[in-house]
Amino acid sequence: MRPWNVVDMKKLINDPFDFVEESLEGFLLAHEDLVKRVGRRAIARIDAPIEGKVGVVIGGGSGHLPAFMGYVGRGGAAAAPIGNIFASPPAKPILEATLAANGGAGVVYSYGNYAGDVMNFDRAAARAKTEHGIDVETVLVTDDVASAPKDQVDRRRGIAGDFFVFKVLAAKAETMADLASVVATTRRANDYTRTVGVGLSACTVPAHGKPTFHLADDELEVGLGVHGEPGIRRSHIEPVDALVDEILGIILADKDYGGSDVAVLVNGLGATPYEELYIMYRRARQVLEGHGVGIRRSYVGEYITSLEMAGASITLMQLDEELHDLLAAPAKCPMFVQMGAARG
Amino acid sequence: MRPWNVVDMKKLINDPFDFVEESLEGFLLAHEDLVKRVGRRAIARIDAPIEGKVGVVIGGGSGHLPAFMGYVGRGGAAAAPIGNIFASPPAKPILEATLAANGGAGVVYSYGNYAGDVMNFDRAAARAKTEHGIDVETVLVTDDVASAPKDQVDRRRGIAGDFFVFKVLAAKAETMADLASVVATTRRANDYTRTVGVGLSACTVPAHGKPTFHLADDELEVGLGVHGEPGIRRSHIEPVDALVDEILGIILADKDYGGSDVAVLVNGLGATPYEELYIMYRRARQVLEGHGVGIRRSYVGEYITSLEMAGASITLMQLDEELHDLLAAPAKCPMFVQMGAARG
Amino acid sequence: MADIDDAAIERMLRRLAQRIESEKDHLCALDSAVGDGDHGVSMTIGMRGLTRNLDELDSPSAAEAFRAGAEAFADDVGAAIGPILEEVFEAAARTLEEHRDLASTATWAAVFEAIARAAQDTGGARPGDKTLVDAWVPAAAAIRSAADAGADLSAGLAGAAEAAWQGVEETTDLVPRLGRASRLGERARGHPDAGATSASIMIEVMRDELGSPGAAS
Amino acid sequence: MADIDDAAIERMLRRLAQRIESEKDHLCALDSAVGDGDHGVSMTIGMRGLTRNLDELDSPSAAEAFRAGAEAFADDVGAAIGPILEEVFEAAARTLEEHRDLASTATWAAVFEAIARAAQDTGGARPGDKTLVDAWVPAAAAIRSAADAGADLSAGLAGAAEAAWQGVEETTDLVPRLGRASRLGERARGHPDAGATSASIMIEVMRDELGSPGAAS
Ligand SMILES: Nc1ncnc2c1ncn2[C@@H]1O[C@H](COP(=O)(O)OP(=O)(O)O)[C@@H](O)[C@H]1O
Ligand SMILES: Nc1ncnc2c1ncn2[C@@H]1O[C@H](COP(=O)(O)OP(=O)(O)O)[C@@H](O)[C@H]1O
Ligand SMILES: [Mg+2]
Ligand SMILES: [Mg+2]
Ligand SMILES: [Mg+2]
Ligand SMILES: [Mg+2]
Repeated sequence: MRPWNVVDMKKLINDPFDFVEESLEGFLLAHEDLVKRVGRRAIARIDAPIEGKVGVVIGGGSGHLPAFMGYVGRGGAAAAPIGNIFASPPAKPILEATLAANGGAGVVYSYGNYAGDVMNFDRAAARAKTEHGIDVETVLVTDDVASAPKDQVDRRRGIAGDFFVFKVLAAKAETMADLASVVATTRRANDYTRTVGVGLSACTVPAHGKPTFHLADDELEVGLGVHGEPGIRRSHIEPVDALVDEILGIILADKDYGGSDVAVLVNGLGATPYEELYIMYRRARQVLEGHGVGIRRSYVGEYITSLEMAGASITLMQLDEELHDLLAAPAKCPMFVQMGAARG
Repeated sequence: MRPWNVVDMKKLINDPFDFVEESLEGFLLAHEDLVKRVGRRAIARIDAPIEGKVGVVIGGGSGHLPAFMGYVGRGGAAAAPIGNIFASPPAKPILEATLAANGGAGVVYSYGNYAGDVMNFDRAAARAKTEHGIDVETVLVTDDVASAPKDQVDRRRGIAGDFFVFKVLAAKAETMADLASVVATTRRANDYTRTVGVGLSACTVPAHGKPTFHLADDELEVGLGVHGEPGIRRSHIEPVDALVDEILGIILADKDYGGSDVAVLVNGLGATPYEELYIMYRRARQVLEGHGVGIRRSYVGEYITSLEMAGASITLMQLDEELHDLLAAPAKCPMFVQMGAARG
Repeated sequence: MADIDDAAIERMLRRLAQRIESEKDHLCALDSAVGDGDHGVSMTIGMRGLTRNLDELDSPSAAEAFRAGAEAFADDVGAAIGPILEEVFEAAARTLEEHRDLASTATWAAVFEAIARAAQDTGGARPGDKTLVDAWVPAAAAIRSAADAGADLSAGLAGAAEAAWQGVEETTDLVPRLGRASRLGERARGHPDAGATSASIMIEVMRDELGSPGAAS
Repeated sequence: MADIDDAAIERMLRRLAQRIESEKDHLCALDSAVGDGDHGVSMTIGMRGLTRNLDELDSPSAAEAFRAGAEAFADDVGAAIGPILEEVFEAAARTLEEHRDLASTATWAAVFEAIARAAQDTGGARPGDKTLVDAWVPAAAAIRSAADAGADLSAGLAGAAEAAWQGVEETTDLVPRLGRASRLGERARGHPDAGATSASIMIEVMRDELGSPGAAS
């Protein structure tokens, strides 16, 4: 007998309850030059902690690679705790990551403002302070416009905007700035960032074995969350240009980027081909240029996924000179490599 | 009325017949610092042609991003023609790519040995010679062990091994080596490379609107080709460790890598989560180490996809010092960035 | 009244772990309707950790056995349910360090009250927010009344289980106010809460295993 | 015998483009059973290009009209079918540059023979390899016999179409030897060839539009 439920599961896995451990082991083996294990469910960059440097800890549930552990490394985060699939890590690995990241200049947590994450990261922060005397500051990512109305921005969750906020945060820490400046810049990055996504199909958490929600064969949902949280509108499949227009309409109504410089991210959720992401980018570029938005940096690809969900999102981050340079700074992480502008 | 057939299509597209053109436009806009258009369906790196340098042209059908156009750039190919989905490009864009790549030192074509590709690239090569006096050499990639028996290696098709062969080819050309040496080294790279894949689900060519083949909900196919070409064995879904053992068994029976240094590539076909690719890598590492194979470089991710197919493959390339250094050489392409060992 | 020793507590917790795992898919289905569909998975991970931790202990006391659950949920689970169940188990463990008479209804009334308080303190939920608090609060009230009325443990746990299931039923008409589920708003009405359901299963197992301990072994 | 002018050829080719597009899904389904399922798409792309190229020409000659097809398949299609159909259309164009009597059965016998030769030369297929050659070769033989026997174009094209469809039917039992389909080996037996089918559709449209040209306009 097979030890696992195969129904509805087109997966390359062993026992579903070993999914997180086995993928973590493979990840560590593949990237042993860049990262190391610092707890049962925590990793850090190979040279962490760095004395005098603000420690950057990012994290969240598994199932979102490259987020979160793919962004630990040079120019990336110092450490990341690893949760079960779509579930916040417990306080223990967060604390282990914190200790690994701590270079004596304080630690910044950044993650996507989900209830479970807030609970566990806050518990870890309290223990870091009381048990180890480490100052921890938290910057919640709240880019998902569809997740709460404008007057409740602090209830919004973080989705693909994580990538921009984390990148700015990590690059700022690399400058050896102090805790307060790192936090201030990162908060500004988050304030400047908005995302709206569209979901086309569900995904299956292996240990559960059934899709987490249902979308009919000809349905899509605008604003769908990365774990299937309900969005703004369900409808029949539509031409993607119309969807991009709608997505950008929602974003620009929430924050008018007209006249600003921005970075754009078209992020695929896992099963959507890169070709389709470029089709979206093409339309986004047309719309944004028509709206007087200046596109200074563009990212198109899979930056934060949801297992094998089909769908994509568009993220804008307003850029000032500092944010531009931090975003453009080099990085060498297991799943994100960027050469600096000097080599650009 | 919608201008397109939505049944069975969970896609972020407009008119399916505009798919290739629109994704190409988006790609060029997103990467205008790295690549330029040199024909209706051909692109080249921004600084091509480079005087005195062997011109590298890679290509094939669309639907495989990052292959092929994602690998044009510094340390990558000089130019790429772009075909319709899963269809060889016509001779015309191949010729346009050839002219853009030609720095007077000859041009190398490399692609995956599909009948249509061979026909069109050969026609272009003939025209390049007779109309423009350009010497063209061709290195076919033939890494797919499942596609023909050992005594018919030249009938084998190229799949994920494309990535290794292209990378070596491009890096060798960067050294300003002459045509004969570039060809010799690239042929050795191909001779040293073997891949076996496993498919879990089909994909849908947009203009067709229906999956190209059928696999039942609990079925997989070992050796399935990237366009759905039949493989070696169909069965129920199995634990992935058993599949990795089988895949490596097939590869090692075809070429015994025991005692050799190798590069490993675990490639996802599109819909398979990165976590699962790392689970496969973990097992591959165990098996290869048990077999006395020395793993010097590892790549885990989506390098050559098939739209939204679920599945993955494992590729091994034997490494000598030259191949190692060429594979490790830096690259800055739209969809592949690698820092050199010096910065490593 | 039958005797309840530390071994009976360990047995009860092992039985609970089996029962939760057998309800995995059901709990996921309940969470799918209201939340993100993973409650059965998270509970199973925690309960497997509990069993593993118990395996490593030699004749644990009742408090140690419950603490094995606290540690499992603390280390292995995460999500919202991890810290909440950590504190639920920890509250039981702490209470059983003070109250050593395992056959006394008052002991378990104190345990249930501590759990109900811990559940509220950890996640900030109040009765009516459509959470496991809606199972533990009425269950604690029921067993406290039974203890005050001098009822035996069997009757006390039976009343608690009944009150818990009643509480689950009442969550059906509620709209969640906290956590992931709150995003669903009105769409969540009409489905019982997953966490309240697993809490009631836990209380039911206590009733079956401790209320008539002879039957269990 | 009705008169066939250059305009009739253009009309026939435009009609062919419509007909192929309306058969897109059917041709894909045939190719799915044997090859990679894209034949209807590739043919539609080429035929759209043909129509676009015709739109840009002012009263093209018969040869120019066929050459518009050659250019469309050369520029837009790729795959194996692109160069093969490029040469098929080019063979027709070249033949019609020499044979100007568009109502003569002998003209079209020469066209068909040139096509059958070009199809074989370009892709290397021989009769029996389960390709479009298995439609063109018998069709060419049929219209040549008709021409030799002095039959009119209507009868000649009818015979060609019948022979082509007969050829398609015979591909059903064949195993492909070339191209992607050859990978399937025995699994491909039992399905007619997609390229032979689209070739027969082409011949059928010629029969309907040129064999009784009055009926078409
Ligand atoms: N803040 C909270 N306070 C108390 N209970 C909560 C809270 N948030 C969630 N719960 C309980 O947890 C259950 C969901 O648990 P689970 O699905 O395992 O975690 P998650 O909500 O992180 O996916 C809910 O049904 C509810 O009973
Ligand atoms: N080498 C060849 N010679 C002649 N005809 C061929 C050859 N290869 C393929 N064909 C024809 O092309 C058809 C398939 O065309 P299509 O699906 O459009 O191209 P591809 O084979 O590249 O997917 C086959 O059914 C066959 O009739
Ligand atoms: Mg094809
Ligand atoms: Mg993908
Ligand atoms: Mg849940
Ligand atoms: Mg085909």
